[in-house]
Amino acid sequence: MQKSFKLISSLFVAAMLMVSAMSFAQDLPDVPRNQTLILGWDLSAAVVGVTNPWALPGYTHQRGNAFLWEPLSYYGIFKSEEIPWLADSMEYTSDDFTSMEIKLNPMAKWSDGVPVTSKDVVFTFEGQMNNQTLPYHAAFNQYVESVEAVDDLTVNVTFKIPAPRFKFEVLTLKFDTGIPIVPAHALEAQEDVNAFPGGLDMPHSGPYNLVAWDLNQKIFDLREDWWAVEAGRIGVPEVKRIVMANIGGQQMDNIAQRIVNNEMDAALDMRSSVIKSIVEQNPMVTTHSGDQPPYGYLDWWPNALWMNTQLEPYNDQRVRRAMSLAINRELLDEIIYEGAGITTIYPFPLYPALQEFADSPAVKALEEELQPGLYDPEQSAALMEEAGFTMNRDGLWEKDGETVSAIIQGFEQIHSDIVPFLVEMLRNAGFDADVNFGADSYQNMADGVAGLYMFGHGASLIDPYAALELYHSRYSAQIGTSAGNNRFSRYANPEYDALLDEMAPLGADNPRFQELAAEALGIYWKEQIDIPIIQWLHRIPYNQTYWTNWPTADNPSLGENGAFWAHTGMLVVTNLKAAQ
Amino acid sequence: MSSVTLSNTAIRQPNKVTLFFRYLRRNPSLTFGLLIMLFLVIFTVHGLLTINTKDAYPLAVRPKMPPSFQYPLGTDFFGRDLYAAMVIGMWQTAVIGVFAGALGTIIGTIFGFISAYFGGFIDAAITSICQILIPIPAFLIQVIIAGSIDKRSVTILTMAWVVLLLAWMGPTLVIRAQVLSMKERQFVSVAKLSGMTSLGIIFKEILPNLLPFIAAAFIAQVFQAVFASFYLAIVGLGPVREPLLGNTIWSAQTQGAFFNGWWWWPIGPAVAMILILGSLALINMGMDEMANPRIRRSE
Amino acid sequence: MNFRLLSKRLLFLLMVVWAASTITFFIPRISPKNPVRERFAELARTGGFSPEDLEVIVADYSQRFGLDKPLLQQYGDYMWGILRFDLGISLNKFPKTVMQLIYESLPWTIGLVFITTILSFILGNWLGALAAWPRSPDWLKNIATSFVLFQGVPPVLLGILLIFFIGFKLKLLPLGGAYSIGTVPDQSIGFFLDVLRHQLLPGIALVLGSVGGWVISMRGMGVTIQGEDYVTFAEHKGLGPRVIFRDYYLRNALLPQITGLALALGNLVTSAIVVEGIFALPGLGTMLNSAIRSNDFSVIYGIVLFITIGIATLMVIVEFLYPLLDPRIRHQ
Amino acid sequence: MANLLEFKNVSKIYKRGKTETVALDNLSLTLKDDEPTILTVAGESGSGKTTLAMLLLGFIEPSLGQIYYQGKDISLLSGSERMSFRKEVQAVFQDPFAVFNPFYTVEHLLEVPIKRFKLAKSRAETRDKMAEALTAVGLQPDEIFGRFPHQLSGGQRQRINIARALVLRPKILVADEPVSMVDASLRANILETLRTLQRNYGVSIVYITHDLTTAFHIASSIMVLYRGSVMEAGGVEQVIKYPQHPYTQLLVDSIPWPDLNRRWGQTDLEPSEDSVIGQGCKFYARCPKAMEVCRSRPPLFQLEPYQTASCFLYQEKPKLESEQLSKTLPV
Repeated sequence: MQKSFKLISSLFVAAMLMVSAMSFAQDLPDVPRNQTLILGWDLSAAVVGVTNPWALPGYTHQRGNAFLWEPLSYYGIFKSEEIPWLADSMEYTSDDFTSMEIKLNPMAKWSDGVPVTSKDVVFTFEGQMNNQTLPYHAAFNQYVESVEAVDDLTVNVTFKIPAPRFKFEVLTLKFDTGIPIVPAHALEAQEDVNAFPGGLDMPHSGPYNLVAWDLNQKIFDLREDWWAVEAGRIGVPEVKRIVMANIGGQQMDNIAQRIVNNEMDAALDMRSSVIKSIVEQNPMVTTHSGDQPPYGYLDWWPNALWMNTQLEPYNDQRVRRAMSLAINRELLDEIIYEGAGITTIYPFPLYPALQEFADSPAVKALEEELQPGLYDPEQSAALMEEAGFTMNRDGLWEKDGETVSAIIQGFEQIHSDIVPFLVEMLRNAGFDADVNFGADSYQNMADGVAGLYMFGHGASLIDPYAALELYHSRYSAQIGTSAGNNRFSRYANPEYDALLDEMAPLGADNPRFQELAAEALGIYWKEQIDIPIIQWLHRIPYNQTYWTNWPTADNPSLGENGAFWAHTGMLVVTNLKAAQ
Repeated sequence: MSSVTLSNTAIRQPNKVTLFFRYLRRNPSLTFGLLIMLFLVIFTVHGLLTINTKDAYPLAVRPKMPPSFQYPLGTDFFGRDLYAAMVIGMWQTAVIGVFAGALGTIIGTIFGFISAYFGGFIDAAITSICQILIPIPAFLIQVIIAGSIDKRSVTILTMAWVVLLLAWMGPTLVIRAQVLSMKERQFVSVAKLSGMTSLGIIFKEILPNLLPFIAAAFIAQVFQAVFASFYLAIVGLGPVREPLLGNTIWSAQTQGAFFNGWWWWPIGPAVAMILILGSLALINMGMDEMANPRIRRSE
Repeated sequence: MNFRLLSKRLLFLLMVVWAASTITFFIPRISPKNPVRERFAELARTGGFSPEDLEVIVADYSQRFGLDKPLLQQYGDYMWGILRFDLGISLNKFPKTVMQLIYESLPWTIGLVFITTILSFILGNWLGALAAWPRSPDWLKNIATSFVLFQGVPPVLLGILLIFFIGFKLKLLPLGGAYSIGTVPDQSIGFFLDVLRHQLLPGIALVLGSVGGWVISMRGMGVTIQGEDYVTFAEHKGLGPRVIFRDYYLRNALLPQITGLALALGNLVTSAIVVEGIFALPGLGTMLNSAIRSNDFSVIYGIVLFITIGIATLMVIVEFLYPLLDPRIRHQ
Repeated sequence: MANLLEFKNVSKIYKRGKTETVALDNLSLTLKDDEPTILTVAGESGSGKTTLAMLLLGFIEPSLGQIYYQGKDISLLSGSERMSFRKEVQAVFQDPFAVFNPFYTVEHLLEVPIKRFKLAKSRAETRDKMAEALTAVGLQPDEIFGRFPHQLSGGQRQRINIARALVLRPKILVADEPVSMVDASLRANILETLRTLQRNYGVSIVYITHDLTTAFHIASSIMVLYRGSVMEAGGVEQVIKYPQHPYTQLLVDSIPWPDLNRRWGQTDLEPSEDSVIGQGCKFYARCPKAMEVCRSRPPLFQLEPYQTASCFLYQEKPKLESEQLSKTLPV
């Protein structure tokens, strides 16, 4: 037996040597716990060592890279304010939104000391225009005529067509959209910018350096020479070190337990069933809404039951409407969300500006008339009969011997609480519903091979255009080709297109824009292009044992959303105050 | 003369049922395993006759209720009666286990016989295929297969098929080895002399003697199949809506059942899973003793 | 050592690799999915690709990954790559190669799986031997036998319970992770113990779940050995029960068990894949799990293949080690 | 006078890799239809006697030569001919336990041939036939029916075994060491049963044994095999009382005769120096009387009308073609 113990210990030592021989080559300074921020996030699904924003498809801003990269501007959604960053200003220079002038902050510089200049902005923009792998290639291609560096700090952009939303949608970082500025001098040297991982040493403008990583954690240390402090954009960050710890694969249940045990200062957003217990079990943990429901803030991602309107029987408005009538939103609010009004009838999140739009008399009148949130099984059944369906012996609607294939494609991690209810509601109304949480569910949505998907509408933030534009017929691609970004309806309606085309060049404060938007929303409801179900809430637990000043309803900070993994995560982290 | 016959009858062995019970007394693990299995069968059959199938699916009853007289195992977050869910889940788990186990054993037995009886090239081919496939972890291949199937059509039976695909090599090798040793036994030669055909010898002479081995292989296969179905459910590759035991345990976990104090949610299906697998393991051990006369002797 | 046998075994190894890689290559290609499109479609969730662009990009990357070539040529390239230990590039984690990913996660899996296999081997065989040993007291036999029931407890389930009760309620051991958050890995004893502490709960879950199998087979083996003449002879020689147990009984019964070691490793890997996830251990299992969930096909094939080769190699090694342990067997 | 069974220059060679083992070497043998006899095939293990039995039963095919049954090559029998060959050439094996399928009660052994060869029309008739056969071998049917093999004694089992052969009314019975695993007290009984079979039912018996005493008691002729070749053959009295071949002498000398004056194992057998010889006498290596000439293969020499030996000690005697071997075997 002694022999075997020797064997075990030597094996163990061998394994240990392999572990430590990894990327922790250099010694790191000790940073005390009260200056360290610990964030729980899934690293297992990410390329943890990739820092180059153009390394695609491996790069993501969500696993801490947002601490490295900065935009021209951020947007504070809860204050409806632009937060100028690398750019001091970014203004349209013509009334028809066809040209723009960008003025950079003269203090801005990369981590290797090289200043951030208009050359970098031009490089970033032209890269997007020429490199089709980059995610905003399509937008640049559609709108941008040319980019020109006037001097070191000034860039002029000329648009092909009026682009009133280009500044906000593309050049401003908020939530998960927008582009950061990349260092021309670092990327120019690369033969293939898409295959260059970046690594620890890539020059960047953000406040932290990635100093070490393995699959268990990523460590970011504060850079003492961050330009933004000197430039007066922000105070000296108190968080000296960020440790992003891997919770990939762990269940919500276990992650909640780790937060209650003070292992982490914050983690991913929780399902509503769990967040309440976390707050109850550890009084130091708070949320966006403190210890009160709904425990979270409104994300930009209202979830709908998308339908592929090119596919039988979802091409029939009556079937779509019948399905909507089968959904009991009140019951969902009551069972899943403890009575908090989370369900929605809108395809966009009700942020201040959008709430205003929703409350406008024109929209209110439409809502009264069309009753988009109505639950009425009898009316649903009547519509199905009208559409030529008959109830079969299993209590399911049937036409030509086929039941309605209503398998909801969804994501287990975020939909495991609500989709089972939707399935059952649809089944109770006679639709042959089931659920697919498989790894293929997203492709089924994107390719349009399935009829029904549960997914978000990340689009509109300050005006309804982006959300309504999702249903423009230019995305009504043939089934089997990718529908692209959140455009799964494949809906086509010339009348609707005309409204949207007219809206496109108009600013949101134009009254005609508001009028057209209400009309388009009316078509959306009447045609039941999809079935809006719930607002999306981020219920992020914030542990105040070591860190306070989290962005909450009472403390909106710069107005950024509270997700440390979003593009604005850097603002969340740099505004934290040490509790001890 | 008649008295002699009488006394002979008297010393004759008691009937098979009595023998079986006597044997059980000497083999506690088999007895214990069979008792648990019997209990599970009665529980499931009784349940299937009394529950309303609809109660095993969401929105059927008031959610999040602890066990009570009305809901003996409580209800879950989704408003499923956990008793009904467990009954249906055990039934579905049994279907997968028995289907995959039985087919795997049958295929294995057939291949084992073919391989051992005909020998030569066929034998070499079958055994090397088995030996090559065995080091490939079945679960990983099942994951690949299950991931490649269009999940819109995944049902309990598809899941059973997926489990089955790599479940036949074990029995094949076991049965082959046994047939090879049986084939050399003299009663096979005698049967040949008595005019039996090859098929007759396989089915009437060799097969009956392999029954304990086949039964043991079957039990082992069912065990593997139940386990595999559980794991596939956990990695999200099963029929999600169905209240399979694995699905119920997993959905409890994703909704934070323990953490939220809904302890009754995962406990029922977990205990059921443990009882099913545990009883199979015990029966397997008991079968081992039955098939291995040397172990039997020592009891 | 015999070269013919060696080459035979190497051929076997090659056949296993061939079979595993062929299965992993062809099965996913039967389904109509295009992994590249899936990956980009998913990426498009946060970005702004237009549908037309997406198709162009998909075509471009399909070419980069060689997916536009005829199937047989792809198969040939794939096989040639395997021979050069090149398992391809990860789709999800581009530009990382699959081998890099495996190298990053392998140590954690080796640490966990090897140690638990060996621990459960020792514990299971010890208990199995005691269960069969006629002189061991009844209570000991019963305890040993009751471990068989643990076979019915899936390690994942056990893991969940251990996390909740030992980790969360009693706060005795960490709830997850490979080492304490924020620790910088080095080669100190402190770090070593920290890792050990984190491996304890998943280790227990895996050991308890797999120990029963060894108990069953060892018990069977032990009873068989008891009937052997040399054991009886040793008893008649008047050797003490301890000596007989250790030198005659355990040693002889243990030998055949060793052949099962490599295969048991395969079963344990299955459990480990799921258990690693529960405990957020960044090993091969977690890597595989995330690959499954993100349709990262090349990583899935790569890991499956890697594990298979590992197990097959171990089987061959065990076969060659066997005669060293058992003097009765000599390869001719 | 038709030949019931004829071996014509039969050899059986087993190949394993590059090594060839000659299990039976050019044997010719004839059994006559109308002269039921008991022929002993004697020899130590590896002498080829079991191979001979397997060939005879048609379980294996000869590598060289042919085996004829009632004038027909048994490898070319038609369906019905095969059935009658199967029925008429039977065997009793050595291990009286192994022949029983442990799954069934003992009557299964008798039932199967009756059914397969359609010897009875009804269940009752089947049972009668079984009872008759059991009685014929001296068993009480009532004591036997419904028992499992392990519940019977070795002698009982072996007699059931013989009864099985009897049911079929075979013409040839291969008895492969039928008494070697039976208690000594029962041996005589079983041998007697065999002899009765031969006399009363006209069955030719090929009695395979390594034990010359039992052979002496029941057989009329004997054939001594060594490593696949015939060493000596002839009338059983002649060969055992006056063995001529050194190997036979060795065998006979090893018999523990119940005669106190006779020393047991007297002959000293020192192996000669050349232990391997390819073409020569197979016994050369162990033969105390080995000569230079023995390096070539000795033919059979006719010593007496009913005795022949394959040994150069008798090279002045007339040669006997191997095909003529049966002539020296008395009926």
